[in-house]
Amino acid sequence: MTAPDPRHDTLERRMPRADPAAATALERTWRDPPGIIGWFAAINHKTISKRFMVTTILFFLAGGVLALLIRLQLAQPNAGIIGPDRYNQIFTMHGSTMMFLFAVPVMQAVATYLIPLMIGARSLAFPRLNAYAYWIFTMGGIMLYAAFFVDAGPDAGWFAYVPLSGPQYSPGKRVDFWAQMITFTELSGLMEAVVIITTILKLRAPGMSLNRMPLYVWTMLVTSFMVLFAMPSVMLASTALITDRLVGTHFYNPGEGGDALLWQHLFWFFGHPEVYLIFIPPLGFISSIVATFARRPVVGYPAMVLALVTTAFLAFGLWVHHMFATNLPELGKTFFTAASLIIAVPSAVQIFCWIATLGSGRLHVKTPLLFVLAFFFILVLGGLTGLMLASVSLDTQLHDTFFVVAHLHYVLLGGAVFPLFGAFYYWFPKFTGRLLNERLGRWNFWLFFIGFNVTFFPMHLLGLWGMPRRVYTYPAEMGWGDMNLVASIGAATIAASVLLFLVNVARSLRVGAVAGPDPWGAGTLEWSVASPPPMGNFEVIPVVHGRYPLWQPQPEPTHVEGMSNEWREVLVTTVADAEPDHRLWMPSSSVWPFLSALATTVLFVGSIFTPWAVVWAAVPVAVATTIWFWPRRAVVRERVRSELRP
Amino acid sequence: MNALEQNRAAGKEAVRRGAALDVSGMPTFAFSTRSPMWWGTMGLVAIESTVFALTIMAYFYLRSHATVWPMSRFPPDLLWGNLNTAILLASMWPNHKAKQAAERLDLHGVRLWMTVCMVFSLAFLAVRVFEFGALNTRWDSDAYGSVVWMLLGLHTTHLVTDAYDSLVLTVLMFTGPHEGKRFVDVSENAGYWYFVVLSWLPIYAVIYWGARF
Amino acid sequence: MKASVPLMPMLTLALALAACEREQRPTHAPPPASSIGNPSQPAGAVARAHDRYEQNAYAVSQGKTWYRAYNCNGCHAQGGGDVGPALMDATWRYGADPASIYATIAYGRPNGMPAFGGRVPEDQIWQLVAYVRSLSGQLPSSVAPSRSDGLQAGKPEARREKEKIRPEPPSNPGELR
Amino acid sequence: MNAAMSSNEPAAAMQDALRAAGTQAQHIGALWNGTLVLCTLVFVAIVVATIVAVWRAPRADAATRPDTTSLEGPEHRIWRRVGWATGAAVAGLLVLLAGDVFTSRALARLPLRDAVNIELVGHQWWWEARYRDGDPSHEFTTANELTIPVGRPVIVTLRANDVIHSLWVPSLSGKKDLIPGRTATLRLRADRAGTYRGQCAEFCGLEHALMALLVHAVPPADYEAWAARQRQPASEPADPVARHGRDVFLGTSCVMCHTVSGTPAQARTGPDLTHLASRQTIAAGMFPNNRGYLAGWIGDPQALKPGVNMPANTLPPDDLQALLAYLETLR
Repeated sequence: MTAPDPRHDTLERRMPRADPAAATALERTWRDPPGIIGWFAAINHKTISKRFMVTTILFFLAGGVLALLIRLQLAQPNAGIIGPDRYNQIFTMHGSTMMFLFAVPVMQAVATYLIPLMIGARSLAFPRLNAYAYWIFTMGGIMLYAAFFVDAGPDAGWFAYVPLSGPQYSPGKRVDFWAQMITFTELSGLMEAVVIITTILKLRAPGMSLNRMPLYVWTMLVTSFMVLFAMPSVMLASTALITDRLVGTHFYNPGEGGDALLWQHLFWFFGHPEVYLIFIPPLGFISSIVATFARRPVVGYPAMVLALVTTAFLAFGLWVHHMFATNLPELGKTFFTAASLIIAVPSAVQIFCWIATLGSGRLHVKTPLLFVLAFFFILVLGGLTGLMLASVSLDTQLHDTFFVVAHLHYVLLGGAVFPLFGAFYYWFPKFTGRLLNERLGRWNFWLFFIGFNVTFFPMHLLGLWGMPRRVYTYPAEMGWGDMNLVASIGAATIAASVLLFLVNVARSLRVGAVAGPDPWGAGTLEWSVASPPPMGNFEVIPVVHGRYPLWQPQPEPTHVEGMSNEWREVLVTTVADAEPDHRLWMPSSSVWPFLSALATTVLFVGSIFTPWAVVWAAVPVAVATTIWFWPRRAVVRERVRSELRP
Repeated sequence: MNALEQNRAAGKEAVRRGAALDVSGMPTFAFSTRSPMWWGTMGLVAIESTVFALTIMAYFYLRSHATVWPMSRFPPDLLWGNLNTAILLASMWPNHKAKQAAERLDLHGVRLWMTVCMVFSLAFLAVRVFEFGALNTRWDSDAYGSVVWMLLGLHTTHLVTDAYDSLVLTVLMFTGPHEGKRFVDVSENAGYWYFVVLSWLPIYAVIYWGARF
Repeated sequence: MKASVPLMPMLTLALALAACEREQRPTHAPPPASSIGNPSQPAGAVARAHDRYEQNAYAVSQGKTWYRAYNCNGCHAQGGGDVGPALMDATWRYGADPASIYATIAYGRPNGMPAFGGRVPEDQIWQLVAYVRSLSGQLPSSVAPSRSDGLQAGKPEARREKEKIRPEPPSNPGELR
Repeated sequence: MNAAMSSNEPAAAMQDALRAAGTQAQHIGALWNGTLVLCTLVFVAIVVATIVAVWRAPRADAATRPDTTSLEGPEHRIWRRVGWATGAAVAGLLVLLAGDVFTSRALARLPLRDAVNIELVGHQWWWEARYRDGDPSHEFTTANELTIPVGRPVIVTLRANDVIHSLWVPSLSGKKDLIPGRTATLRLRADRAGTYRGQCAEFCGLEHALMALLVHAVPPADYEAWAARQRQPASEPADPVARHGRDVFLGTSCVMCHTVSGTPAQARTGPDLTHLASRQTIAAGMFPNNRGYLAGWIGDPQALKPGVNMPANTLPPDDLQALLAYLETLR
């Protein structure tokens, strides 16, 4: 336990605290009811977010085990460990789990915890909708894994190209479960995006104008706007696939006017922004971690924000680079080559700004910074292989080979999972009040870094030597055996490192060093409250005067007064300059979001078996959501007494 | 007039008291872009507009591949489509009155106009049933039939959900419990209704006229 | 409430087993027990046909593939009947149960139905039997094949109503159908 | 006649994008080398910059006072450096773009005079090839192995019969998808004689991994001889055992799916076996074409390629041996 840091008490004095009586009243108001029913009725953003994070990490571990099975089967040529049918299910489940059940949701889960704390708000804008989105996500994941355990797991790849995933070549319900899992996760993702956008734009603490928002909050705002316009594409595509399979529509039936490429266009119009949905939030993690551990603000705030916005727009313009091997016109493809190259510029700007920040700062080298530094090695390598894949002619050799498997893991793990681990090490003290062990952290990092490169760098060579993607085995005389063995050993190393992370978490929860409000001496608002934060986050809502409030002098006024402690009240502020606009009561904890999610699950799963499920299951959904909305007479009578009209 | 001026005009603003900003005098609900509900509704509108736009693009994508369009040779009959468009456009009038009444916090006005809106929603839901019959194609006849049914089906889902939302709100306006925030819900529901009506116009053009040119 | 507590896991287990059965890809077909051309089919074969093929979506869809590959549609069209009798209606001259249909395919019938016994392996004949029964809606919609790519020939098998089987007396052999 | 006659283990056919044996693969290989050099330089530059930045910066701890001078005034010196680095990045991207445009143009300019036309149809898990040169009498069909003349361009017309496949012979050219409902063409030319292996590169179901094809690039004279040979129907088996084998072929399930031109077997569900013995491999380029593998494959194909559409055949041993003898006469 480090000696209590003298500087902390100066921090305390500057951030005014409410008197203990008000603090306990606030805690009681924002706390969820106890007991089993209370557990299901919880809507506090931190409770839901912690469950969300744990659920997505469990899916990450499940996806990891599937990856180990894949590497086990591919370690040696002609291995008979896993048959083709089982293997197709395993690699499809690995891809679908990692992309839909882990990568995008975990970023939203972390965001729903951090954003209210970083912008000085006591809650998310629509807490019940946030709870509903979590339950829908979890039930979708459970449905997919239930299908997988009864041998009905999807087996057409994580992007399920038609006609293989169509009604004729995928008999049974396997692809239906996959398409319905898309409906679950996208519905959840879209709702979380609406919650995050509204929270960021309307609930910022007074004084936190747009140019004073932390860069992480900017990344989540940009990501959420991308979600609004990207995810509908895959929802339309998967709905069309389910109607093709169940009621006989012909969207993808070439014989009756449909087209196989319509699926690829719709899927990849979502697919490429999707990988940026996974990549942009970690840019926010890196900005936060680099600023704190370089002991100085990130270089070029406006340049960083503009780079985020540019990346978001360009991400919608390059989906056809996934379809360079099809018979689309060559000139069109060259346009997408150019678009795929240009999108490297905003990312380059951000990387250069971070390097400049590190160079001109004083470095406090701890595990979070190590994970971020790994980004500069792995993501940059992955980005450059991406530029190779951007060229049409090169892509005809590299597309759908193990070169692409290497590229996507370099950008996804290097660009998202490494910074995510860094973020866990950085914000774990804020979530739990205890620091993760530094020595275990270093072991975890180095094992992960070395294991990662040993696993995925050889795959570049395998791709060039002609090994295609998604093969359950390969002949011995192709000479791919050695590199595959090396990759499999690397995969085991990654597994060891993730196990070490779990050990570190389990150990630190019990005996980790007590963190206190600000163990890293960081600059943003979440470090001005206790760890773990009280249920209402801020005993008094702060007034913000700068980008790094804890690092800058705090002029008058310092905080907001006059908010009720008996009601869950938030201060709604204007969009641009966050000036106080009006007070708003947040809804009470309720079981109905959970029950509505249950009813929606019955509707979705039922509609796999009969189209009429959409009709008769809509009734319980309507009933549940109506009760969820319906105000309680007693509560309203209380609130009306202190109501002030605009 | 932005939120600040409105508050200042109404004498309800944050008052500086020493180092603190006292907001106890500020209103507890607000209309239009000042309310988070507006932003939530706009998020929903953005999502659904994207779904509609992509379905329309899929319509023209499939049409560009087809030798004969519509493949079943008969475009939809215009009668029910035109009638429904008229009803939908007309339904914007009671909606607008309900929105104004809500923003005047006039409970009686809201009850009246929301009831009128419900009558309109019954009308266009009924007509919509006939529209499906007049499409002259089945969803499983060919790609044309599939995409036309998907377009009409998606919009119908929005009609049904919006009609049900408005019904729940109307009933709540009669039975109570009443509080100021409910008027914001009426105002936002009207805003969403505008979207459902206005989004019908391009879909109407595509379904009924896309097959005639 | 208490009595139904053990019911729930039993129900989900039963559902899971049904799903398990329906979704398997039995790629390694068991070597056919009876030798080809054995006229009397043991009862066991019928039972085995029912659960191994008629509850497995992959087997029925393979049956659909053979229905086209072995040119059954040459005489029976897509089940509507042409030179050969219709297979999607309720009238069955030689019996509608799996064993009878197996015998029809394996040993042929008068008036033009060839014997495929020696030429089509037994496993594939059982798959054809399952598919032929799905033509008249006998199979549950979750197992029967849905639409196929290519030009549409009537409703997909999964969406056909189940016909009530009426045995049709064989017309006098002399009359040329 | 040519390498196809030997029935030993197929020489490890080349399937390697880095060892080009055709002009198309060569152009792409050149672009690959240039891109690799440029990207490696950029990668090393960024990693070195990061290491130097981290190495040079003084150390600190959580209590160190953060330096917020950058919040007061602009940092021109750092911004200029970032600007220059971004400029260099944009320049690098333009070079890559130029490289791609020139390579694409070179690929498009492959001279197509007197090209060999092959129509390749993708099936679930094997390739059907139809050689066409305009004169219908010259057409012939083969499967899973293409023989092409060295030095002459080849135009492969790609169609799919069921799901999306992708023809990829890395030593000769980039890949192209075979999409149901669409027709694509792939233009390539082999510049060196040899056997080049390709594989389906778009996931197409249970046996996507075992859907390979061989391309034999042979001198033009050998190609003409081979083509003439392929146009002949199957020869009449002289040996009585082979003739019995043919009766077994026509009597049991082989005739239901396979074609042997010159015999009543004309089904097109499975590959064309008229000249099976002239091929080096069986089961879509996966197993050597010798008596042992052929017997194992006919007996129980599911054991070698689970999920394949060929059924198991329980033939009495003498029928099986007769059938194998017959198949070996199908030169």
